[in-house]
Parts: sequence; structure tokens; C-alpha cells
Amino acid sequence: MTLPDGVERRDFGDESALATRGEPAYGEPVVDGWRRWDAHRSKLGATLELGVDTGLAGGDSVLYLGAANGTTVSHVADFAGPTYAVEFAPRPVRDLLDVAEARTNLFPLLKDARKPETYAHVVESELDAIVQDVATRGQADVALANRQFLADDGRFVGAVKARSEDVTRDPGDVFEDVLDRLRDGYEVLATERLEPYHEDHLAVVATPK
Amino acid sequence: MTLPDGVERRDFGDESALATRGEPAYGEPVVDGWRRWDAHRSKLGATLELGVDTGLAGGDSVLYLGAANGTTVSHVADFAGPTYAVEFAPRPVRDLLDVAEARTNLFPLLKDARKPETYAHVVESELDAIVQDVATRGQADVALANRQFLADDGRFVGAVKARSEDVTRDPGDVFEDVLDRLRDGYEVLATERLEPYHEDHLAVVATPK
Amino acid sequence: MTGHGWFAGVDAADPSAAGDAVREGSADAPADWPREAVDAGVAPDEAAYYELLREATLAGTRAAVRERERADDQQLIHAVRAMSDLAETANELAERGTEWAGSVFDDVRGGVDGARDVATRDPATPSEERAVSLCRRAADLADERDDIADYVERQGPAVAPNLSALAGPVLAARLIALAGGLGALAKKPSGTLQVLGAEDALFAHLRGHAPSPKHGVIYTHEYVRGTHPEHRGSAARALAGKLTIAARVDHYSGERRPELDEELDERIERIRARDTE
Amino acid sequence: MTGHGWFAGVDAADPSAAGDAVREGSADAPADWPREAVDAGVAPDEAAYYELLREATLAGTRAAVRERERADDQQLIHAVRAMSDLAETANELAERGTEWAGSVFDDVRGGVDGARDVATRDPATPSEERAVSLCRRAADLADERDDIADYVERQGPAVAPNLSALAGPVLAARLIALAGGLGALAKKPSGTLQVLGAEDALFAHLRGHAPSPKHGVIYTHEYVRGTHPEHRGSAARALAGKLTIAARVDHYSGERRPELDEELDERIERIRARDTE
Repeated sequence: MTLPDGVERRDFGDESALATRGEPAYGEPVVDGWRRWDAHRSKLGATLELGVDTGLAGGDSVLYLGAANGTTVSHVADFAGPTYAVEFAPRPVRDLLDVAEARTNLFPLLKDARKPETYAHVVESELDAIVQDVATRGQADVALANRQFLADDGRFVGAVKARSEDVTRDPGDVFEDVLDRLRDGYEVLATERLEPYHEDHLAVVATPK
Repeated sequence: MTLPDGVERRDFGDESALATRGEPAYGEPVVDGWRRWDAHRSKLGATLELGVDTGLAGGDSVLYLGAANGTTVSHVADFAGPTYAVEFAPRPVRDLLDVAEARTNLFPLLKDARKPETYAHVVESELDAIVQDVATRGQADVALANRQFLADDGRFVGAVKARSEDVTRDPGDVFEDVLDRLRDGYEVLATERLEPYHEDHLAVVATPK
Repeated sequence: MTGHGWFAGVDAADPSAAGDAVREGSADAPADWPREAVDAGVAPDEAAYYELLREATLAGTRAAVRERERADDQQLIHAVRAMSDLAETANELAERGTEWAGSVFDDVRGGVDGARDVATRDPATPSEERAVSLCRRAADLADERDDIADYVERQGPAVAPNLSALAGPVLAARLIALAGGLGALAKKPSGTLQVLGAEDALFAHLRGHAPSPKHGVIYTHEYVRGTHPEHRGSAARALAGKLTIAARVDHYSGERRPELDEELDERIERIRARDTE
Repeated sequence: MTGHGWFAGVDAADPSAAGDAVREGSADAPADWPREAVDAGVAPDEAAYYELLREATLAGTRAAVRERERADDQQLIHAVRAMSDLAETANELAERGTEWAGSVFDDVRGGVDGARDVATRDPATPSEERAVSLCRRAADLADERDDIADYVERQGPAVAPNLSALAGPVLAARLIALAGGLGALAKKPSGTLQVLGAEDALFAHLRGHAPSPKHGVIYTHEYVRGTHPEHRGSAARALAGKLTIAARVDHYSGERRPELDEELDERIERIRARDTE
């Protein structure tokens, strides 16, 4: 079983789906306190749905890069320990703030994930995991720049978006380049294309080397 | 026979057509010195082609209003006597001047046919005919204003263009109005629609009353 | 860059100060901040530290969002300046275009309306074509001005909700532009806001050439323009006072305070109810 | 209005004078002019009269056509003035637009080229949309200026064939505009044409503040700008002289005289061949 503690497959009437327990955040279906975690709306959700072993165990300390309006990070904070959520765009952070208000372990930060020095005085070291979902060119560089937050046996769990690197190139070639660059600082443990949930995205699980 | 002296039906190979004798003016076919007068290109030509009795006899003194680049008036000058050609737009008058250069009885005037006082010091009185082809609103008024140049038994030979008066009204109604107005100073002797040579045009032959 | 955590040297229990530390601080590298905080006596235990951290990140991030969104005031400034430029250039080209069109068409009126009219005509010559096209460009500029005015109408309330409600979004944006920003406007005394946009008259006054101006751009507000001349100074003063408060609320809290509208309405009503001599 | 025929009081045998009488005269009503002319001894018989009439109408109408077509110089004047306005407003709006765009996009260059570049971008927010649209308007104005320049290139040679050949149609049109018309330009001495467009410098000179300007708008001509500074005054004088002759030929005859081009070319060649000290 590769699901972290606190993430379960639950029945939502028409079908079963991943779910976490926590305050509803964005109008998602809730049954018996379990919030449906839709793999179509979340790359980490899709990664877990596809059976990838992320190494996330439950209760982990997490740095979430690219938190956007908090959809996915709301589920992460449900099963994880201290969760640092970094997002650069002010407008989605308004929603992220509402999600964080309803949780005690979610720390929202309006910061640029490419500049870890601007939040290294807040985010603790020796984290169990980095979850990354940044739609910007240089996704491997972001992963490498934030490697310093990870424990030696910590996990990087990212979703690489091919189109953010180069819309004109073949996604497979883009992924190869991103993985090559990632290997400068990480050992890649697993990769998985996120189709049919997310097109031209590659899930990557890695650990610092 | 209603054709003026000097206008004949001649054979132009494929078919017979009206013709006059004179210097070629605009690239028209010429056979044995006779210049083809195409009813499709000339309202007066169409009027004659349709057998209307214009009263033009040959050798007439003529005031031609709306001479444009001289296509029709070149034929008129071939069979008429002194021919005064009035045109308001400068560009076509450049061509009209060339046509006049090649004739001894054609007097070109860059004048506004609505203002006969600006050429009454040049154009003689007691003319045999006015030929009118002005594409402006108020065609009857132009005819009335120029009536002073005509001899009592002179002829007004005009082509009334319905669209110049009112593009939105039925041409038949427009012609009625123009004729009504014309009768303020003229007795209308004959009218004829110029189809198929010219759409929505009415040939009018009239004499001062 | 330092090796210190966000809690170093600040009262971590004061969310406002702690929030500033989160927003503005930095470090070369992360550390085990929870343990360091407990060791430093910032919090009795890690659970308590995380509670402080939560308050600090919520406060700091909320303020940061507000500030970043407030950078939209700079967008409003670009917008109102563009509006002025467009109004001016539309008029200039409309005059030139209708003057030209008047030489080739009948019944040409001047100004932007005249240009709009010419723009619908069917050109028959190259000259007419160019005159019609020039008039169309002038009309385009007037349309662009209107589109930007719509933009200001929509964005103004997000940037400065109270100022936009009291002054209308376009006048609000003009005041922000004249001050150089919402923050700068919020820091100006009411008497300065009152004469913003009347700098020429003000300088003339200071040089002793003219009476002190009673109002600047706020003259365009119905509450000034629509008040009897005798009470217009009072109305301008009252309006400027409320607009200053609105700008401060918008800058420092961002909350909408509908009671400001009512207070202004009542104040103007009282001024207008005074007998005129 | 008179009761006299066109031949009254003029030498009917002089086509130029007779032509003027045809063009400019008028009468309340027509009369039997051929008989009156013969009675008055203008012509020995009616046939001779008609010959005179023919010469008079041909000469008069030819002159009238030339004069009416020359009214196109006024169209050129509208055109070059519009070109100046458009160049200025395009720059102004491009500066404003790129300044705005620079606040929302990376790598924005200033000026019309920068605006053209911004105009191709895909806006993602309302602010970007307006900034892109504003830049597009600026680019449109620059395009309109270019379209009018094309118009001047095409119309100039018809209005002033020799001046356009020697000066280029745009400079020719500028000179016509500065003088107020081709006729006015043709009547100016060469020294005035030479400094047309340098009125500010000229007034400064007349007030004793500055040296006499050596050239006005003709400075933009390659024969001035491209001549060594030491000989530039001579080149400007030579060019102005030939342009003055060209304007006069264009106004009074309208004929193209290619020999003017050659004379100017040779003159400038000789000036440029002089030793510079």
C-alpha cells in the first residue's frame, strides 16, 4: 500500500475516490467527514491514484511549492504534519489564506519558489517531503534550489509540466531534460506520466543524493 | 427615319451599329472612316438606337450638358454644328480636351451645368438642341436653367438617371416627378426607357413651352 | 542574509511584527527553527511554536497579499494617464481629420463626434480614403479611452473600495495618480487632497498672484460642482476630508466601510441646506 | 453679370487672354454671340468667330483644369500636416503604452517599435489587455502615418511633378504646406524657400540672438545633409534655387522638365568636388 496514513479510498455514492479528513475547502463532496480528493483536480492526487510510491507516510513535515489557491495543499495538510505552502501570485493566495485559517498546521507564504533565501528563515530544515507543482520554466532548478530543506532521506514529489518548459518540444524529450537536470542533486526513484488525469505531466519521486 | 443626317447604321463585321464620321476619340472601331457609336456606352446613342425621334437633324447647334470625357459628344460634334460641351469634373475634361483638339466645332467648357450664368457669355442663344446627361440630383432643374439657350422650336434631349435623384425610390415614380418638374418649362414630346442599354434611365425629348 | 529565524529579535507573539519578519526577513539556509525557537525561549514547546508560526505567516502573508494587490494602484495610474493622453490625441487627430474631410465632403462637423461621422462615409478618391481613415483612427482613440475608463470602473473598487465608492472610480484613480500612489495619497493631509490637480493655481497663489484655490480635480465631483458657489468651498473641504479618510482605510485596512458614504451624504446635505445669502 | 460676350474688351486672338475671359466671365443670359462678334468686328465672319472661340475655349478650359487639379496641393497640405500629427501622437501613445506594458510584461522596449512588439503579446489580465490595446493603437497611428506617406508619394508627382522629382514627394509636400500652397511657394524667392521650416531660428536671428539659419526643412534632403558641413550652405542655396524653379514650372505650366534634375545633380556634384580646407 502506497497511500500515506490519513489518505483513504472512500465511497462517494457513484464511485470510490481518494479522500482526506478535514475542513472542506473548495466545495468538494464530503461524506462522513472525508473530503473527496479528485485526481483530475490535483497532480499529487493523480500521482497517488496511479499507485506511485511517493514515500509520503502521514504526519510528514512538508514544503509545498506552487500551492496556488490551496486545493491540493488543503488535502496535504489534512494528513501531513507542519505544512509550508509557498505561492507567488497574490490573487490565489487570498483563497489559500482562507484554507489556512481553517487549519492549524498550514503555513501560507507569498514567496517566489525560485528564491528560497526569502523563506529559509521561516521554513524549517530536515523536512520529510517537498511537493512541487510550479508551472514555470526551470522546474528542475526550483527543485534543486529547495533541496536544502529536505532531510537526507526526504522525498521530492513533483509534477513536471512539459508545456511550462517548452510548448514546441516533444513532452518526452522535455521530461528527459528535466530529469537529467534533476539528477544533479537528486536520485530519481520513480516517474509516472499523469495521463489520463493531467496531459503532458510527469510525476517524479526523488531523494537527495 | 429619325436618325440625324450624319448618323448612319453601318456594318461592323459581326453586326451593324450606329456610326458617325470623324476622328477616332476613344479606341472605338472604325470602318471606312465611320466610328462605331455603341448604344451601350452612350445614352444618346441608345435613344437613337431605340428609334426615338429626337428632332436632331444634323448640323444642329448643340449645348451638351454633362460631357464627361467626351465619348458621346465626340459623336455629336461629328454630325452637329457648333457644339458646346459643359462638364464640371476636371479629370474627365482632360480627355474631353483631347477630343476637342481633334475637332473644329467642339467647344469644351469646365463649368457647372447648374450655373448657366457662368457660360452664358460663351454659349450662343437660339440653339437647336440641348443634350443632357448629368448624373446629379435635380436633373429637371438643370434642364430648366438651361432652357434659355434653346430656340423656341429647339429640342431638349435628355437621359434622366433615376438613381441620381433618389436611390431608394421606384425609378418609375422618380421619372414621373422629374417629368412633372420639367413640364414647368417644357412640353414633353416623347419618353423612352433606355433598357436594355442603360438601366433605370429615361430618355426624354421636349421642347420649350 | 542571516542565519537567524524569523522570530529573532521580534516579539513573536505580536502577529503584526511577526508577520513583517516573515515577509521581509531572509536566511542563507534553513535550520531547525522549531527547536531553536524553543531553545531561545520564544515558545515553551514546538506545538506552541507552530501556533506562533501560524499566526505570523497568516498575518504576514495577508499583509503581503494586500500590498502586492495594491500594486494595482500603479496600474490605475497608468490607466488614467493613458486616458488623458488618449482624450487629447483623439481630439487633436479628430480636428485634423475633420478639417481634411471638410475639404472633400459636405457637412463635416468638427471634433470626435464629427470624426465618428466621417468614419462611416464611403471614400471615392485616395484623398477621401485617407481623410476617412484618419477620422477612424481618431474615433478609435476615443473608443480606447472609453475602454480604459471601463477598466478603471472595474478595477478601481478592488484597489481602493472606499475611495472609489465616494469619488467614483475615475476620480479616485485620478487622485491616486496625482499623489503617485494610494499609499502616498493616504499620507496626504486633507487640505492637500482638496487641491490636487490645481498645482498651477496653487503655485500662482504661493507667489502671491492669485487667491488660494478652493479645489483641484475634485471639482469634477457632483458634490462640489453641484453645490451653490457660495457653499462650494465648504463642500470641497468636506468631500476632501472624507476622501482622505477613505484613502487611509483603503490603504491601511482595505475594508469597505459603507458608513463613510452615509457620513459624506449627510455632511453635504447639511452644507447645501444652509441659507445662501 | 453683364450682357457682354466673352470677346468683349479682350484681344480675342490672344488665346491666353481669351481663355481667361471664357473661364472668368459671365452673363445674365446668352445672346447671338457669333453675330455680335462679327458686328463688333471681332471676326470677319462666323466661321472665323468659331475658330477664335475654339482657341479660347481650349486655352481657357485647359488652364481651368490645371487650376482645379492644382487644388490637390491643398490635399497634400492636409496630408503632411496629418503625418506630423500622427508621428507625434504615435510616439506619445507608444511611450505611455510601453511604460504601462513594462509594468506587467518583461523585456518591453520603448518607442513605436516597442509598442509594435507589445501589440503582438497575449494579454492574460485586464491590465495587460489594456496595455496591449494601447500599444496597438500607437502602432495603428504609425501605420496610418505610413499610409499617408504612401498617398503623398503617389499624389505629389501629379500636383507638383518637378518639385516632387527634385525634392521627393514628402519634402515637396512639406514645402508646399509651409508656404500654404503651390502657388504661394512658386511666388517665394529662393532664399525664403531655403529657410522654410526654420522660422524659429529665423526670428531668433532677426532679434539678433542667433546666426542666420542656413536651411529649414530642406535640411532633410540628401543633397544638404549628405554634403560636407563646410559646403552645406552652398548646397542648400543651390537646392533651394532649383526647387524654386521647379515650383514655378509646376505652378505655371505643370510640365515635367527632367533637365532640372540633371542641372541640380551637376550643381551639387560641382559643390561637393570643391576642396574642403
